[in-house]
Amino acid sequence: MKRSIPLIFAFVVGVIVLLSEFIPHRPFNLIVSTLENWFMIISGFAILLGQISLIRMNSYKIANRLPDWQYYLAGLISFALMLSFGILWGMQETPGLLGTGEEIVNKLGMKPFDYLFNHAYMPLSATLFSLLAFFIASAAYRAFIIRGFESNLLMITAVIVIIGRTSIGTMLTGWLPESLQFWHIPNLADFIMEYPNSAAQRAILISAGLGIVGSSLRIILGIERSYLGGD
Amino acid sequence: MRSTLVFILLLFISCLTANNFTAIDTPWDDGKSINLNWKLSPMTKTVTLQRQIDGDIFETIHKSTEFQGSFRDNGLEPQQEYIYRLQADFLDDNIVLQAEAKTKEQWFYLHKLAFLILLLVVCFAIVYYIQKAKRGKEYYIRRIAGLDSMEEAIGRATEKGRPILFVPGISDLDDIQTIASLTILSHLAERSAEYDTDLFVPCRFSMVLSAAREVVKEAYIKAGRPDAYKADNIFYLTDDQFGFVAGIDGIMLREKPAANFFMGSFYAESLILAETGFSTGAIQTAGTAQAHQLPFFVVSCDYTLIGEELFAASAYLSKDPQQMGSLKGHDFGKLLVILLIVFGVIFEIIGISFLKDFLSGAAS
Amino acid sequence: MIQFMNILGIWLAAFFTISIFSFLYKDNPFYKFAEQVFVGLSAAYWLVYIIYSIMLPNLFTKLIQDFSGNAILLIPAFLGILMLMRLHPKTQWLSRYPMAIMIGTTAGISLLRYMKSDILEQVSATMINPFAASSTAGVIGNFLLIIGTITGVYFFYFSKKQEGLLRVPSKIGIWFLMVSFGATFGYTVMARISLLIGRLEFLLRDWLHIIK
Amino acid sequence: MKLSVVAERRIIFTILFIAVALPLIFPIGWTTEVSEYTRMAYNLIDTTPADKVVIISFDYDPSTMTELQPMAEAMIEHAFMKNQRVIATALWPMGVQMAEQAFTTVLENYPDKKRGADFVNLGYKVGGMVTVQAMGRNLKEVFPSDNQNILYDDIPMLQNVKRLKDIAWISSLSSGVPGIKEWMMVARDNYGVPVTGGCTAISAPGFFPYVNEQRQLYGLLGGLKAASEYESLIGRLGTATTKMDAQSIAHLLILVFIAVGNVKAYRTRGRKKK
Repeated sequence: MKRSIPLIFAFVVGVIVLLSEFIPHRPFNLIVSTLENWFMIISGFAILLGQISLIRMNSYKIANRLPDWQYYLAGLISFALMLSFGILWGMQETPGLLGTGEEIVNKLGMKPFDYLFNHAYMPLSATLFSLLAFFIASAAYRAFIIRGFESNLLMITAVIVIIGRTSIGTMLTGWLPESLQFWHIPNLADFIMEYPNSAAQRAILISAGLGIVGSSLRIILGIERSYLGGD
Repeated sequence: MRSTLVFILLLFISCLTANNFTAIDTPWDDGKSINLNWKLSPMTKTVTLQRQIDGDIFETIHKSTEFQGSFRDNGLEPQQEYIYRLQADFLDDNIVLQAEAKTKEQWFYLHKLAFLILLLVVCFAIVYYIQKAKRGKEYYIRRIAGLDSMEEAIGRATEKGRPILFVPGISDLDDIQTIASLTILSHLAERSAEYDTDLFVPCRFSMVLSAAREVVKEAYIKAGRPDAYKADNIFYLTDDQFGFVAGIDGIMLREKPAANFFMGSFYAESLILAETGFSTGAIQTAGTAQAHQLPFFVVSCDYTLIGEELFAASAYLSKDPQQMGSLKGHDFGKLLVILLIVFGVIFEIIGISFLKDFLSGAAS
Repeated sequence: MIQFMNILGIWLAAFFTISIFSFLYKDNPFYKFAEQVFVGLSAAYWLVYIIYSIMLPNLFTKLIQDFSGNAILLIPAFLGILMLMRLHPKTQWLSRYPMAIMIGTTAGISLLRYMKSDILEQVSATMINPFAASSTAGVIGNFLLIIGTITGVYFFYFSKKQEGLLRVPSKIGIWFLMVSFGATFGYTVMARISLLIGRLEFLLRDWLHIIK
Repeated sequence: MKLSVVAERRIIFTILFIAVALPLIFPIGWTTEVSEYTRMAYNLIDTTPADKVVIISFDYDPSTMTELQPMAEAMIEHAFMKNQRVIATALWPMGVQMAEQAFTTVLENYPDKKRGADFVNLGYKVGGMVTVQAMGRNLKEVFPSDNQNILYDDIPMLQNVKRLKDIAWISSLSSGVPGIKEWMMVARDNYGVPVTGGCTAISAPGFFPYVNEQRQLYGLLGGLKAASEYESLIGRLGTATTKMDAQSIAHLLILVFIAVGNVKAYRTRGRKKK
């Protein structure tokens, strides 16, 4: 029971989606659009799930004074702050429980939620990703070493593209005559991107696509059921 | 005889010059559009198409300056009569023509035929091979380079008395890569139980956590070492992507595992993990079908399972008939794809584009 | 007041930016603090957005305005609540019903879309007449495209021993993959540097006013 | 001189930091060439007639706005130049804010463009591909109202827009999943609406196969360079152009790192042989 009914659900839903792709006649369209609408609502709840487990995890760490609990407290406070700002006064043009909070907007210049977003969330998220610039530099430094044929291929294309995607490439080989334009580095980089790169990406897409088709099919047919988790 | 011919000719000419306006239900669709075609005298200046709303009220839906053309009126209701009016201004005159049609829903989108055929062929192949595998047919899977490292990595960890780290990606159980990753974990856990080496598995989602514990526990039992199984070595970190990565970084710096395995779905964090792992001197094996992240793993890990190799590895290690059969089915699909491309290219070169048109018919 | 809050905001942003950068030297309390604040803020941000852009307009507002007309929406709402049952180990199995519906829908749609966009369309896009290009480079490129795609797909062919002659296409396939990885790497350098530029621009312009 | 791995990394990090900062303070003014794919996207927008309704989808968040925001601003400005009407949507929650910021910036130069008549922000919807599919059937179902809570039917520019087919082109500015791929798979492959867009440089190579003869994607803007190319095409002096100098220097520096790394590896190997 605990497993067979969900499997039937997945099967029925999957088959309806498949059929409706090819059948223009009612009621398939209607069923699928209803299904899609439901999907949106259920995933709304599913996202809630992550937030709840985050709160639980943090409170557990704080309550038991696990190492670094102070930081988790800070996390929890920022969560509560942002959430209550959002619920009380809404964001941007959307009003919240207490209306649009014009008084506060007059003082802050924007809603408190947007204030936190612009001055805390945004810089944090952008900076976290920008750390990768440094990691990529150090990875290039230590990994792009002349070794075997295959790794050299990788390194040479990387170098061509790195040069070709900037103004330096334009300057470096801009003097080449019309007949040798192919070897102009930005052109060469575009050529690599357009042909060999596309070919390899296409091969990955096709084979991984087949893998996904296969596993989706197994899920619909109920052969693959590990997503239901252990008992 | 001759008079008949003259008659046909006259009819033909009159057809050419007569003003003609038709409305026909679009074939093979969901009954929400009607095709309007008109052919007027070449003297036409402007053409206005209108649809009846009620009685004498008409709504303009399209304007054109061409004397011959067609227009598809979309967004209609199925199984309804629609009345259309065409107003044409000539140089010195104007006319109004009327046409009507009923929208009909059909039972098949004809332009998707190629799509359907390919879909059925591939799906049947997969199901066929799965069935065959279940009945005991054994399929060969070629050696996958990245897997050889596994023994080496475990051996080295045992030698140094340091643990192994396994990260099952950052997606939930609904991602097929996570499932493939857990199959690989099962194999790894069995070996590490045999060698009596600690195995750490940090998880990002609660469902992945429970599944991973299950898998590892079973593997330890299978290896005959249920006593060595430590549930706490498989733990939940946090749902947040960067929080999760920072947590793993911490483990790598503190515990200094001798071997790191990153298998599953990875995003921007791939490079952070691999670079931090390198700085601790671990042997690193990665595997993902996430094409964007592959270069970073290839560059900074010792071994990488590329794209579908991850799925193949999971079938290879588990010898599970449904996975083996499915993989054989995918291979059939690849062969089909290669053949289609070869034939398609040959046809294109000799100037026959039937195959390509048929396949891409779904796009129009 | 507005002016003060604005300056305060910029200092706040600068503090967080530098805290995160400090991780490059080594893990430290500032980084840990900033990171946890980030985790908290982003979770709250998502939650607030879900409330305002899905839960309210697509579910609750509809139910409040016209309950009987939208009563069918109670089904997904109920399934959504079942989803939350996952939080407790004892009731976890209840979440399988909504999970199954979601995964069934996703599987159906992915099957169709991947089959079409990543297989059918890619195959027909590779069916080109290589000689039709306007330049020699184009002809060479077209050949590379066809050969690369075929050998690349062949590289992923698992159920056959790749020995002798059969090894050749697979070898060529991996070369194409390597070229592609190199190209992607090179391209990514650009992406990551862009982000860094964005942050430095903020520090130098908005915070320190060194540049205009 | 022998440095530890950690010390070596810190040196690399510091140099990179300085190398990116310097050109920002002292701009150089190098120029770039417009690539084929950028021009393709430009042409699609440029040849669409006035008064058509178009969608720009903001499928990114602040972390990638350095690259994608200039594209968004340039595309909105281009559409406004051509008197097209712009619908902003978002498959990422933070995209809504990005859209508002982009409109605010562009409106400074186009003060007569009115919300509701020339542009509208329909806000964020969860669900990715499934949601786009639903938009293909009925936009109003998915977006009962815009982000200011004005009902769909009360928005003048949406009067004749019922589903995706009524849209002249769609541009997805995308930094991951869901994003341009979902739009392409559904809006283009299923409903036949031309889809173009921009993405971060990291994901661009993965999308190039879709810029094919079938025009699954109508061109593609990949990263900051393409953004600066687009800016130069519409004659806008935007932020992307000024940042390209720093980009070029950083690339040069990474090449130097690779060279130094190789010299070092060569020496170590030589020492081992001895």
